[in-house]
Amino acid sequence: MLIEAINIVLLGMLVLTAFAAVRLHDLFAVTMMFGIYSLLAAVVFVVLDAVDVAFTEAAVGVGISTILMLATIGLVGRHEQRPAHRPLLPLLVVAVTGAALVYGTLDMPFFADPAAPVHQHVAPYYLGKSPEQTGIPNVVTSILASYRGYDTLGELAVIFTAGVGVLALLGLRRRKRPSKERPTP
Amino acid sequence: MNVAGLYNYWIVILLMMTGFYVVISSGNLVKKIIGLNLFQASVFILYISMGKVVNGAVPILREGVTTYSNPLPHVLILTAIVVGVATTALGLALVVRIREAYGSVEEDDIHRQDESL
Amino acid sequence: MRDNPVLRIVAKIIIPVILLFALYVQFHGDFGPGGGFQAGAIFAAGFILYGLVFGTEALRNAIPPGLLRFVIALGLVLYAGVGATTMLLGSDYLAYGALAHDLISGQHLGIFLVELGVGITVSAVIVTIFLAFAGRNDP
Amino acid sequence: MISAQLPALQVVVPLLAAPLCLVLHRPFAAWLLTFVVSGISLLVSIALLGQILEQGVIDYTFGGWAAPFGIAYHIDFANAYVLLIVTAISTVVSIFAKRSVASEIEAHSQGLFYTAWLLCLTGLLGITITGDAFNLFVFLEISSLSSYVLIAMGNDRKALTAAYQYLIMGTIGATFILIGIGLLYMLTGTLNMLDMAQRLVAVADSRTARTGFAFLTVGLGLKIALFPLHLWLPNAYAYAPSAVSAFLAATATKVAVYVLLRFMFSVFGIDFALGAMPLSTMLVVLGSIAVLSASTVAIFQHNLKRMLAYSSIAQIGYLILGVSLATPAGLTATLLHLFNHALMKGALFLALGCIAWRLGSVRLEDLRGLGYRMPWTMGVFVIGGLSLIGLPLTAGFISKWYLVLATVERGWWPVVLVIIAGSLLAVIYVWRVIETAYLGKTQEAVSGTEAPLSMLVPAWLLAIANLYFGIHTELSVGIASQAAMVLFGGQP
Repeated sequence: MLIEAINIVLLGMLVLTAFAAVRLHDLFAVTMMFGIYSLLAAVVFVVLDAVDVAFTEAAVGVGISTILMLATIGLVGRHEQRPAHRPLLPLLVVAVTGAALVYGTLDMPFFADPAAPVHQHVAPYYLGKSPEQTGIPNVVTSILASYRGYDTLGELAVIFTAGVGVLALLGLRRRKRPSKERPTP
Repeated sequence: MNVAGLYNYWIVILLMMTGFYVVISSGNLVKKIIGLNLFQASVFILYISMGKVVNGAVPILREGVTTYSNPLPHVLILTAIVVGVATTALGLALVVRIREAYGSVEEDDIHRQDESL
Repeated sequence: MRDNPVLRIVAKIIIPVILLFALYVQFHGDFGPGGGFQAGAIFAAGFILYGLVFGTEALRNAIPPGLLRFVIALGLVLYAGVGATTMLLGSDYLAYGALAHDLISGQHLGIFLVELGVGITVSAVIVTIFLAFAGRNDP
Repeated sequence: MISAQLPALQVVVPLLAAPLCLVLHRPFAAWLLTFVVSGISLLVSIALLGQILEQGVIDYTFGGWAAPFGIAYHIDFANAYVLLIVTAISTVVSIFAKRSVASEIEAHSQGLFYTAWLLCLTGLLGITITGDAFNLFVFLEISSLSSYVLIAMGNDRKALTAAYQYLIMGTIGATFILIGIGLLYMLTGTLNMLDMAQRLVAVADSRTARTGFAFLTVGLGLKIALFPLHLWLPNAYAYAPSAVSAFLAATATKVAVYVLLRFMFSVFGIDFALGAMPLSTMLVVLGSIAVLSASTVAIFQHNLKRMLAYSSIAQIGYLILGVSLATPAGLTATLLHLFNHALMKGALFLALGCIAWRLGSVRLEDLRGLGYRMPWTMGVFVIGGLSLIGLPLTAGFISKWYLVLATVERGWWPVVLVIIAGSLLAVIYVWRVIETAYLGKTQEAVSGTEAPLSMLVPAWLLAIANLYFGIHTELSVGIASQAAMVLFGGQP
């Protein structure tokens, strides 16, 4: 099937990009890899019929996050120190976590299976009732803003928290001199 | 066992673990945050994968289409993407402050400075 | 970058287009992809472009900090306020049906208002984050 | 009409107050708003508990959409009880915060500080009250992000690295929880926790369900600071502003423990969570190691906030031991300790806050002779310390007593020894402080240097609560055992 073929090519490119991000030590290059990764992920989302998510991932991953990372690198320097030794513990943790997840997939419904439980219970209700209950053809919007509108309020509160946090940490005023934190007593 | 039905998930797991590895193995505070973003973006792919229906269409209702992909994972991931970028902004703001306070963004350097005091 | 006249003129033309596109995305989310969050991000991009071309100081002077805090708060208050209104009208929190005579127009009004709330706060927060990071850049 | 809307008001009032607080910006106005809103939330949670006593569980739906399609709140004894703990602590500590924060945080940042406080309160209440798995994740992130901000506002530069470390570990935890919820959603097609529990019965014996449970447990373990996932906690509590240490130590990990219990007992069911999985054994081992190792490390700390932070990790060990027993008695002990530990750690951190306000330091060697210079403050510390050890007539004794009884009931004698050893270690680290404060030589003779009343009164409120609930146990034990019954009954 064409979709599956496109999907596997995209996923393969994602793997390459992610591995490159691991191997590189120039943070500028790592950030670029992340930008490419987000863009590829956005394409995967389009292939998987999630256009709203693709739009957002493109705006956030390729746009906001990447710009923030570049701004930070501009302030803190772009070179990562190479670790003195090969970290074995992280490798072990990742291997165990990954094995647990693969174990979990063994009883999973197959990819894109229309009979999977996910597509049975709540989702058909939204697809069937959204026009008469909300009058909105984009079901993603009707769930986001109405059926699960309270989650979106929470999401807005998270964004608000980030704004408050950045104001508290960095402030808006132009910095006169380097701030001197009190050293540890 | 039908491998063909699950390969998608396995590649996504590989992606997730790559991001997770960057978070826990890197000593650079910026790279850790980038790793966190890779990890989360891969989890988003997992969610969106589970929403796909074979021959399904974009869940914007229109005449003549009967099979749509599941919109609920899309909604959840829209929320999760926003939560992720909020965390990134806060984390990077902290990194900037740490750099100003310690003159470094390497975990080892910072650790050494805290120890020597 | 700030002295390049071509860049300045192009920016002056393109910024209104960006802001207009943001409004389109904001109000078209019912039918196509898009909505408050994406619109807010695009709207903020217009301001950030202004800051990049004309200098962050110009942007900073254009928006006083108190106003920025007010706008950040405004969107969240609008969203949470819609819920409080439906509650006062005797329905559940965020039950938009209470906002109008029939369910559908209530839903339309409610979704319009909360998406607007999302757009306002998101754009203001992104501009804030940009200014905060840019403010650390000056030696 | 208002009474029907209480579940929404519980979360929405602080949520709406946060943006107002940001606009008010002025320190006093922001503080007053935080205090008043905490107080209102406390009244709401008391009213909710009253409603549940009268008419049983409360269901509330958002947006007018029925349960599995919209987001629903489902409130029973267990979460009403945790709501009460969170709001009560926020109210008491916010009184204390006024002077303490004024001395530790610059005036132009205080408005932001209280905004973050209100958001943290919103998040904690939202996690506790919700009946929807994804809604839980969203509010978890509100509380997490705001607590990173609160911790980073401590005035030592180590506060920044502590907040960063917490951000990384906390986000890994949240992402694990997101994976766990995703796997459960995959199996059941629903996000409503009640609905999920019913649909999970048919598919519980699958590898996907087990993996989902494992990811939820590890993710929540990070949030709980369950040994060995506790590494973020000591520095976070040690370098946060005093009021934040008290607030978070008494509420944040408690809420995470509650969520773990909710998933274990109400969503997966006791048989799956502790029967089919080797989790019970793992929890006993981890809980025991937490009690013994963290208590030992606490003895060697010179920064007293760090000492209390390690003590918190040990106390989390007790909570987990109670869960691992998998009996109603064990669960009662855990829930009781949830409440009592909030009281004792609240009191102790507030006492340290008073000391920090006066001395600008909470290092052990600076406390010499403080028992005579700040008798009221040290009084609170002594009562809190005795409660931490678990001496009779204090709240700490009651929870240890119930825990030991529950352990004996299962016949797990080695665990009884662990509990006793933990208490003896607590005697050592508490005694070090008391010895220094009362028997140490004072360098200079200063008199009349007590902390202001607005800080002493809330500290004493919590100290007296420690004594009150050590003697009158009907209320605390009553609600805790009711909540344990609800969880154990398998009906959320």
